[in-house]
Amino acid sequence: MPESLMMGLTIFVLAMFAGFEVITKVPPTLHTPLMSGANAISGIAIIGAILVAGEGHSTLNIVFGVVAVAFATINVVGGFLVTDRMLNMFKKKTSEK
Amino acid sequence: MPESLMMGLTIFVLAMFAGFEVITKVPPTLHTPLMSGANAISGIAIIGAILVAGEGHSTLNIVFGVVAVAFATINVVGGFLVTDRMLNMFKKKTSEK
Amino acid sequence: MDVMDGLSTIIALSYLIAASLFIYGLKFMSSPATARKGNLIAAIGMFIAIVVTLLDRKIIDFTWIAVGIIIGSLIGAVSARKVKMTAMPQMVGIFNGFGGGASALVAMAEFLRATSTSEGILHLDASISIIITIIIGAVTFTGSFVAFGKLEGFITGAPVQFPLQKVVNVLVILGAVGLSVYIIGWAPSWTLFYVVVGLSLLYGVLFVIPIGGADMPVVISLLNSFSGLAACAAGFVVQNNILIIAGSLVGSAGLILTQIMCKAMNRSLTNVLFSAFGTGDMEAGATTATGDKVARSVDAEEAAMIMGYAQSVIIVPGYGMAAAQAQHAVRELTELLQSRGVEVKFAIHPVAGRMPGHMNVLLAEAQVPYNLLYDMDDINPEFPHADVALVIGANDVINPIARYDKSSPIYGMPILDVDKAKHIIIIKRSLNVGFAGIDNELFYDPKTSMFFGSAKDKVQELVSEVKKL
Amino acid sequence: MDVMDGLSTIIALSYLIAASLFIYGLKFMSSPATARKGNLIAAIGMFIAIVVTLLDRKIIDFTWIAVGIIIGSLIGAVSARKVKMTAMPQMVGIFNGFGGGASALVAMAEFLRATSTSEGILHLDASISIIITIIIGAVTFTGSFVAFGKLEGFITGAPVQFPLQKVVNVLVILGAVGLSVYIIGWAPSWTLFYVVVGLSLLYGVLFVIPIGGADMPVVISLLNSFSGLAACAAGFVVQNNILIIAGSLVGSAGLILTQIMCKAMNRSLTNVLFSAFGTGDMEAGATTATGDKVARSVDAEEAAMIMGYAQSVIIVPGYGMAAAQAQHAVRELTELLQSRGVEVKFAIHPVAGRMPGHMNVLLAEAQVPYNLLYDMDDINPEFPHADVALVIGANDVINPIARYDKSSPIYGMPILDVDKAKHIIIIKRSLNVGFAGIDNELFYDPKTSMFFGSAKDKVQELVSEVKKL
Ligand SMILES: NC(=O)c1ccc[n+]([C@@H]2O[C@H](COP(=O)([O-])OP(=O)(O)OC[C@H]3O[C@@H](n4cnc5c(N)ncnc54)[C@H](OP(=O)(O)O)[C@@H]3O)[C@@H](O)[C@H]2O)c1
Ligand SMILES: NC(=O)c1ccc[n+]([C@@H]2O[C@H](COP(=O)([O-])OP(=O)(O)OC[C@H]3O[C@@H](n4cnc5c(N)ncnc54)[C@H](OP(=O)(O)O)[C@@H]3O)[C@@H](O)[C@H]2O)c1
Repeated sequence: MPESLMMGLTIFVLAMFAGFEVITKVPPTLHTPLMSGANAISGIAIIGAILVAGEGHSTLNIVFGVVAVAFATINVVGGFLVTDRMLNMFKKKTSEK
Repeated sequence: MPESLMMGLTIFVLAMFAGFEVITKVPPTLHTPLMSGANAISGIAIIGAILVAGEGHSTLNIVFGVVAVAFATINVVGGFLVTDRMLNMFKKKTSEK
Repeated sequence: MDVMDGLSTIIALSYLIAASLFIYGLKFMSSPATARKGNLIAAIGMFIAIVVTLLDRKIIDFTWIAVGIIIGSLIGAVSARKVKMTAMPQMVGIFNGFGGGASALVAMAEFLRATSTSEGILHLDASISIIITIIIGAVTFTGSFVAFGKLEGFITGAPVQFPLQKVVNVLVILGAVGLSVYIIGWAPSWTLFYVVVGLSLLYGVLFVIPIGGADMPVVISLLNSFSGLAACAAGFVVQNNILIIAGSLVGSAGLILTQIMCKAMNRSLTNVLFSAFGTGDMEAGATTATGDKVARSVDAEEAAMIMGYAQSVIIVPGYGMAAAQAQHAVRELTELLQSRGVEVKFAIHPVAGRMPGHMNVLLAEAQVPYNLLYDMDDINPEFPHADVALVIGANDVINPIARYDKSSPIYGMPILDVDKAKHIIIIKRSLNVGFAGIDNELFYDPKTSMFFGSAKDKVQELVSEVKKL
Repeated sequence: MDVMDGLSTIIALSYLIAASLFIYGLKFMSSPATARKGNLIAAIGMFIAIVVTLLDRKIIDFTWIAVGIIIGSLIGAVSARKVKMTAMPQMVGIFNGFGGGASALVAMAEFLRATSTSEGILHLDASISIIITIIIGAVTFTGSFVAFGKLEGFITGAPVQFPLQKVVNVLVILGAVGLSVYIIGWAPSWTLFYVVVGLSLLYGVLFVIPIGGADMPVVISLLNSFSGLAACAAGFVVQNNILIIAGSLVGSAGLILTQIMCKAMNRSLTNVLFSAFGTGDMEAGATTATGDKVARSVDAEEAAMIMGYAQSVIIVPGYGMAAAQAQHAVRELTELLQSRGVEVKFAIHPVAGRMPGHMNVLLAEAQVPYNLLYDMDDINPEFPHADVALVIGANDVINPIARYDKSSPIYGMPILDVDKAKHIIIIKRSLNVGFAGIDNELFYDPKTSMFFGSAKDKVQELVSEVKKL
């Protein structure tokens, strides 16, 4: 097995543990914002997409890359904004009372 | 920075997060066993010690290695046994009532 | 020992910081007071990750990157701003689909590059990661679109079924996997590769259409988990830890939420996915109560009287409140009752509505203070002491049949103990069934008064009647 | 791309499994019902890690490994079996010291190997890791021995102070760090290297001796964290992930526990470490209460009467119960009272005794059911309803001065609301002070009856008197 794969696996396992532990602490009230916040984070594929679009190996590659960047950006920008909108409603509550 | 160091750092950060999350969930009742259980795990240095003692690069190295193995083993064996002894007392309670 | 140069070190360290910010962001999400900050922290993490990626020296042209980012930002920002709060599940669903699609495209580009530059030779682990990313990503992509369509009503919410459906589904996914093995092991052919992509996209559709519209939230949460796993797999493809870490976080978040929803409905995931259960609310109400059972109905005046002179009222919101957008009226009613000295609490069932935390989001939107909101376990002991339980468009989550009838589809689902309250007032349009499609004996309980009509109108009527008291 | 062969792959995967087992083990530790299993799971993880390490082809001779393991196992097993439950803190402390010592030795061996094989050339990151491991490991080693000595009474429990102490301490650690920088940057000399080791060992002693015996549990927990960090640093030295992961877990566990203890005592870590606060219980009791305040004392018969006819008794155990080993007698008393229909609960203050969870361990040893044990926050609201609060060798944790006197060393420490109970019976040997060295007004409260004597005797007397009722 390539060492890099082993490292990736190790990181994967640890991140899964950290994720599980952190997320089981989120109360039901916040499950919808959590879902959409996590969703925004899954747009991290944008990192890969940027490299693909920027390295410009071939036209097809660039096409894949641009579409991937656009898709991932929708996910990231839309996801964080929508989550913020939802949570903003929660927040008004705290300051009000 | 060597890549291996970077990987090590990444793993360190993730493991710290996982550790913090898992351990903040342990109730005060179990803090003493937790302390001693964690202590046993810190004997993991035995892995390094075994390699040092077994590779036999020089006499001094072997001396360091053997002492390290013995020290780490005390920590591991003593730690897990003592924790088990403590927790055994807790367990009797559950089955009793 | 591979040593990274200064720039790569900075990039790698920044990625690690970004990953930590994601984890911190999720940690902050565990309290309503800090959740918004948590989201911001995660967004900052993402921003850092994107900016340092742009520093990468492998990038030779920024034009296309800019084009992609601008288009994506516009679409993302506009839709996030325009979407109505009730349409949240489908919005999350579709964003999700784009994320999965992006991961799949990255893997495709990587396959393209690898096969064209190194003369068709790909390392085994790289090609496995690529194929996994593509299959998961493509399924997420089309699956999310179908889920979106179902919830928006573009596609029927009812389970779409056809003969031999399960056989076809299995064949499609087996075909994709089989061809993948062939591609990886023997022939990295582009034609076959496209077939795999096509089959995966098809499977995404086939996977979601037989599931009822009402089960879509579970599906969306599962697809959310998938999009995380796709990003994670893409991380193995491009050998980037931050994709692996962020992807795993999302993957575990999605799995946990899916599990929580299934548990709260007392159904297994397999049951949700494969049993064509949710009939879609649009066509709910086939069974109307008949027979010798009689439901007593009240008018606004009487209902207002019962509540206005009560000492304590527990409001139980359900899907009907969401459907009728009655939350603002409910807030008004709450304030009015409170000003009369009535103690008002909300009982929030974990699966009331159609997504986890649905009621909380709506009530928060209407500015109901969240300290009035109680989880099921906390509020259940209080029902026996409550003068009135006001049920607004909830049905399954208060159905006592879940406690004893083993043959009922909701048997074993924990419910709100509404039946223990001294009076029960239920606002809904008819005696029709809810999501689970079963009759509710509570409607015929002598303590129950049915207050028929759409939730928003009825609550508004209550408000004006209580004012007159 | 570095590819690992089959054996290395198996070893690496096994390490990952072992690391996961450590995490699972700690997770299982979060409930008394599964904690023992958790410890077993962690032990299995360790076993797997050790076994696969023995497969490593770099090992050419197993003799010395076997010698080390056998000696270590014997010492470890025998001491684990022999130690008394009250001596737990020092036992954990000393095991800990061995762990830190092992890490330091591994790093030393690695330095030796590197300097002898590659002609004195060490990579920067390797040498930094080595030095960090050695410093942390050596401090842990000697620090733990001093802590052990203090608790066992070999070394005076009182803070050992001498002129210019802080200056000396700072010089020693700065010397170690400064020489390290020199070694890393300029001359990997063996002599200097030994000086660094020596200074670190010395610092471990200097660091712990000025701290009072009673603060040792905090120190031990901190050293526990250190031993984890040392193992973690050793992981960077030998480039082994499992050391990094396991070390970080222990490091974070130790930090969290240290923080919890400090918080429960309402003192900062800096205050614990640098202010020579704990005077050591051995010499406690310099101040005896005098003046116009009068404490009322009772005999066993009267105390038994008050308790035997009460409806509810809350028992507050403290260090005195541990010191007198009174827990078995307490269990007997509990059962006796319960058989008379008295409701008995235990109020457990987070820092009662001398280590976190000290009371829980002792009461568990005596087989007191743990559902009778209540945390401070849960039991405090119940004191006003309790007929009797029976305090057994506790003092600081019930001292009301913590609530209002800003000049008191325990000001702000949350306390048990014993003063709210209808009657208070306090078992201790005198009116002497406790760990914090301050007088307790509760002894002179008209509601309070002092029942003087050593905890074990007095509780046994109570038992026989209650039997006679
Ligand atoms: N929350 C989740 O995550 C989630 C996910 C998937 C599935 N589910 C399922 O969804 C269900 C949720 O239970 P629930 O009690 O909230 O809802 P429900 O059982 O689906 O009942 C909703 C009721 O609201 C009434 N209604 C619909 N529109 C209305 C309107 N405009 N005004 C007034 N009433 C209206 C309907 O009766 P009328 O037609 O008579 O008005 C219906 O009986 C559970 O079965 C749960 O398993 C939840
Ligand atoms: N738990 C931890 O993790 C931890 C760590 C470090 C420090 N501490 C500190 O330790 C203190 C714990 O409070 P505490 O109330 O449990 O203990 P305490 O305040 O130290 O008081 C213990 C009392 O027990 C009495 N005692 C001693 N031996 C006895 C015996 N054989 N029989 C009967 N009584 C006996 C002593 O009075 P007589 O001499 O009159 O008998 C003493 O006043 C706190 O100040 C805390 O900050 C705790």
